[in-house]
Amino acid sequence: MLTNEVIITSLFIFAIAGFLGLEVIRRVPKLLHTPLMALTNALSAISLVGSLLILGEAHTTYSKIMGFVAVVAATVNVVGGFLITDKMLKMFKKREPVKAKVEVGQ
Amino acid sequence: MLTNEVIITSLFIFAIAGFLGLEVIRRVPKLLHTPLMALTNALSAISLVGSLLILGEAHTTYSKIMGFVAVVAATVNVVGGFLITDKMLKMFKKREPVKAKVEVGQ
Amino acid sequence: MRNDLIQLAYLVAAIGFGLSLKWMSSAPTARRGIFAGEAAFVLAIIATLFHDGLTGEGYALIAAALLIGSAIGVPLGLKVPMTAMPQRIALSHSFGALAAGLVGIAHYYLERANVGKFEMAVLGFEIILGCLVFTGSLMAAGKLQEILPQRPITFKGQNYVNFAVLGAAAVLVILLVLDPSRTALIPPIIVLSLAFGVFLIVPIGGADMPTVIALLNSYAGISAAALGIVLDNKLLIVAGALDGMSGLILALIMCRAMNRSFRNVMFGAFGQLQESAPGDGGEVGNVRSASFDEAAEILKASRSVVIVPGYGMAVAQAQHKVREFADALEAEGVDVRYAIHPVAGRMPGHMNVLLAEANVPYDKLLDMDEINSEFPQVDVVLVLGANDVVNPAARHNKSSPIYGMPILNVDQAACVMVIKRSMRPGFAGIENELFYDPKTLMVFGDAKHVVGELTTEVTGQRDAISI
Amino acid sequence: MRNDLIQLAYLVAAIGFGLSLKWMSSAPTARRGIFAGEAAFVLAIIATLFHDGLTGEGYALIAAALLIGSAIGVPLGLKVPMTAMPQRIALSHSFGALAAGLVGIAHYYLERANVGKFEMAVLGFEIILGCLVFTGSLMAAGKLQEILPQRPITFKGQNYVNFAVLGAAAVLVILLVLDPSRTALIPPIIVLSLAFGVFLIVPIGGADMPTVIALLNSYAGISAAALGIVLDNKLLIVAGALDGMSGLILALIMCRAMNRSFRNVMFGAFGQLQESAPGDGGEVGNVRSASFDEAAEILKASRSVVIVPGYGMAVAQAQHKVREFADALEAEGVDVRYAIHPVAGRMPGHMNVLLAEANVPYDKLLDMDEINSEFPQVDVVLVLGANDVVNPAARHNKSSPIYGMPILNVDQAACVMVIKRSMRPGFAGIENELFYDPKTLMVFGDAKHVVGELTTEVTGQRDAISI
Ligand SMILES: NC(=O)c1ccc[n+]([C@@H]2O[C@H](COP(=O)([O-])OP(=O)(O)OC[C@H]3O[C@@H](n4cnc5c(N)ncnc54)[C@H](OP(=O)(O)O)[C@@H]3O)[C@@H](O)[C@H]2O)c1
Ligand SMILES: NC(=O)c1ccc[n+]([C@@H]2O[C@H](COP(=O)([O-])OP(=O)(O)OC[C@H]3O[C@@H](n4cnc5c(N)ncnc54)[C@H](OP(=O)(O)O)[C@@H]3O)[C@@H](O)[C@H]2O)c1
Repeated sequence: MLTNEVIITSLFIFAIAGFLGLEVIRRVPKLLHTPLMALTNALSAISLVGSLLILGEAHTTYSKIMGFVAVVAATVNVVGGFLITDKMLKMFKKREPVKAKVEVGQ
Repeated sequence: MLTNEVIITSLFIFAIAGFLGLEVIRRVPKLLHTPLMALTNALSAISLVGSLLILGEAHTTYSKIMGFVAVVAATVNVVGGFLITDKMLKMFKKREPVKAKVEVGQ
Repeated sequence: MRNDLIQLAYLVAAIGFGLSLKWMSSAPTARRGIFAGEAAFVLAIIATLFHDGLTGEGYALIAAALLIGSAIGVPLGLKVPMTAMPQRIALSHSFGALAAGLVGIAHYYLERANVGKFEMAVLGFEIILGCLVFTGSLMAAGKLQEILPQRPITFKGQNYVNFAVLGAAAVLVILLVLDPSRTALIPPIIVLSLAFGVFLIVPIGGADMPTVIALLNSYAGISAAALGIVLDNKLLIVAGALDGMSGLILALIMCRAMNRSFRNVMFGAFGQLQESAPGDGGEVGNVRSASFDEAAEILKASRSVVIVPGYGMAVAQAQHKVREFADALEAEGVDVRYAIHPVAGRMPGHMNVLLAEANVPYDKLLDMDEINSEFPQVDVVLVLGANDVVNPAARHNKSSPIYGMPILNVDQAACVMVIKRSMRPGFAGIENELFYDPKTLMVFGDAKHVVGELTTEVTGQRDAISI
Repeated sequence: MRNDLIQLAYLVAAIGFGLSLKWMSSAPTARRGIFAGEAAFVLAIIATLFHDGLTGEGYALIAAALLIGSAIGVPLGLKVPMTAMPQRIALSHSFGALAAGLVGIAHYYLERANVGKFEMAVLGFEIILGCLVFTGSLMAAGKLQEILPQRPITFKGQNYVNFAVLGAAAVLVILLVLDPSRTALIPPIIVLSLAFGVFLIVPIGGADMPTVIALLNSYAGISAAALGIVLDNKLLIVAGALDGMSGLILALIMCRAMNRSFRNVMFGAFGQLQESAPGDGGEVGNVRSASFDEAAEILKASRSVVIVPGYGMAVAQAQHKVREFADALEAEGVDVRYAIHPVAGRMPGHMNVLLAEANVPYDKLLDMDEINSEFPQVDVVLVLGANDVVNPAARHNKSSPIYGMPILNVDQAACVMVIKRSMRPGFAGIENELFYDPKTLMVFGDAKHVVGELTTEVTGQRDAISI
């Protein structure tokens, strides 16, 4: 059971990280929005960390089954997501470094 | 005594907040660097929060003296700092809203 | 001590995720961003494997699951044509959401004995989100892949039904919060949430799917963060928060660029066949159309050409042909540039990715804001499978569904050439008066085919001259 | 429960500080930024007062201390001329650092019985930082106010002495970490740190103080964050981290704009009288100088004038006169703009603040990058108490201490007029060949006086004509 203090600490981290996300994402130019979607798709598979724990602790048969499916699914997401992003971005690198056209997104 | 867990949580918050600071401050245009210095000067007096606790708990004579000086000093910093910033920025507001000339600092 | 090191590794990984997104803010650093993200992910996985309490059996299962997952993930990621990106992202997304939902459910079953009230509320929220993103993403992928009908399916009172389903799930979660031992409530919560994910997407048109995917991405991030709160895992919280923000901002940007509200996207059933929309039968009315050699002649004779690609170019996969065609024109001394509307195609940056795939240098791709003032100086605008993004009705027709959306002012150029297959409307399902403009020439046909023919005409004519 | 609410209030305050800095990124939102910062501070104070364990006596003492602090802080903040900003900031800073140091010390004495090793290390670090920022800021304020000698004071082996002092303090902290009950070590740590703060600033020239203040600000932030770790107070950590980053970035920006390294600023003893620097005696050599009426005539006859303000304008407090003068010229139909070098004056944005004080609208203030390409089209550049920032040696003289610093290319204008009191050099202590350029006219005198005279000439002549 979580103490209130732990929960509030979590909220602190959530709030500051969300703020950071806002600031960072706002600067991504339109040019890169599709790769960004692919990248964050890969990052959203971070629940893999939780899945690994559930599966690794192998408490009950149920938890093993659910953990197994979860790890497989999350791995598909992270592997697929990064490969898609990588593939997309490779295309942006073909030319000699042209002037970095960074416009402030919105 | 702090547990390792609490310390690592603190480091987490420090790192994410520092990252946020980096992203936010980088966008401040040169025009506003002096007011920014004044503002962060005021914010750095946040140790007032710690001073208030030391003084308010009034444990020993020593702690009372140190806490008293600390609260006075921190209050000078925060009050002075905000007034200076405010005074500076008032000057930037005299005109009708001209086109927001936000250049990315460096 | 070991746990401390794991936590420090998570800290490094969290910073890595932040840097990864930060480096996405410019093309030259974007690949570095991916590497940072990948490295952070690997670090997070390795650190997790060092946790106390993992059993030998557990490690064996983990190894098997990671292998199977990679075996599915690699082809999913590698063998994907650029045009199928949106649905692949949606599909990959549904997998991640499935994992998030399952972890939440498993955690409940394992810990239900000592779960606090707030914890239970967060956990319930997390399970609902995970399940609805799972089915929602599957539906979105199905619509985009055209396995499911693209058109929004609506019926009267639909929104009420949807909210009733979501409301029922929420009520059950509240009952669980009041007494976390009510295990029997979990299955109905799951079913209701899965159903809600389906119902949510049913009334949304296939073309609105990218916005929906961004939004589902945001939900997935928030569910990861919620999971992090429940598991007291700070890395999950940070990654989830970054992700949640990212999806939200992208969805907002897309909505704003289309001049529509969130509500309209989610509940507006946009993209339905509009009863009153004329000209969607494909009959060719009062328009001037040109043959391939006429069009090629005009293009060759001009000094500056601006190509406006749209969804049609993506459908026809014409980007490589376009590149060849532009090369041919440039060999004739014509200045060729591209005007990219922010919502051209079906994803933000869709055209950029496709043209980059075809090696068009990205300094030739001009944003709407950059190019719009220059159209009066342009000789020929070549509208290639674009429709709504050049529809002048957005400027003046208050009753048009796209009224207020900023468009490319191609009608200010000396001549406009439109390549599409018919007179059928685009995503918004509305007539485009640009096609009836006296200075517009229609060149009918599939984008890839037409551009190929034009290239032959341009280079062929040059050969003829050089004989 | 009460503690939870306090923590939630801290969370809101932390977000407030973040927003405060975020809103400083554009002039229209900057004041909102201040309000956010103030509101967050008030919230933090109020929440702190609700902590368990505060006694009645404690509240009385707090009330008294807050009152006294405000009574000192208000005049410090309000009665300050714009030119004295840097030293006021430094002074205010030293107070904050004093508080941080004292809290750390008091916490040690109260908790020494059960302080962990890591905690002790952080605490020792915090005390060192607090003390050195305290004396360092006082020294910086003294140098800027010219109570202390502005020139850097150096002696052989100085850096070794300084590091020995710091090293000794660090060793004592390590001893404390090994056994936190060694109370006797605290006073020497304090004394050594205070001494180090003094020694650190002694060899730095008065004009480098702004960079030093930014750096000290960064240290103060880090010490607040360290205090937050020790007290397990997340608000302190967030505010300290934001502050630490801010100071660091500002110091880096200043260094970069001067084309110098951190090391050079801290240990380079910059601004010493250079032996070889000629022409610092004030003798007027091979230069053309002009009288006020000659200068006014030229200015009036020109179509476009660019004013380049520098430190001299700040010293002379000439900004209001400059505004009047510009108004007078504009009444004559002359186009007047201002070119702001990033390190003109003695603080980043120094000139912006002064000219804003005199109501010059900020869209008339042009950045170096904006104006530099335009100088060839400018009729007259009026260099007003600036020197180094227009010194062409930075472009071509590799041996010059300012070589490589980007400068305003005023020598490309048709005519350059320089207002200063003598031929003495500026901050960098070097000769300026611009003054010997045939197209340069020197107008000697105090900036405020000269500009006042020029205004009279300009308006006076107009009166004469209108008679
Ligand atoms: N980019 C985003 O993020 C995003 C997200 C959601 C929604 N949207 C919406 O999507 C729309 C995008 O506008 P758009 O101008 O790019 O596309 P559009 O308005 O959907 O028009 C595409 C046109 O391409 C033609 N086409 C289809 N297949 C073709 C082929 N094989 N060869 C040649 N032409 C073909 C179609 O006409 P024919 O059938 O006659 O050939 C159609 O009129 C906007 O309304 C926008 O709001 C965009
Ligand atoms: N802005 C920052 O953040 C910052 C920070 C640290 C260092 N710095 C350094 O400061 C320098 C700034 O350059 P700058 O061109 O603004 O100033 P400067 O090079 O220091 O020159 C100022 C000139 O103003 C003249 N002056 C002084 N009092 C005057 C008065 N009452 N009336 C008229 N003239 C007067 C002086 O000549 P007379 O004595 O002949 O009158 C002097 O040559 C740069 O070297 C920069 O690196 C700037």
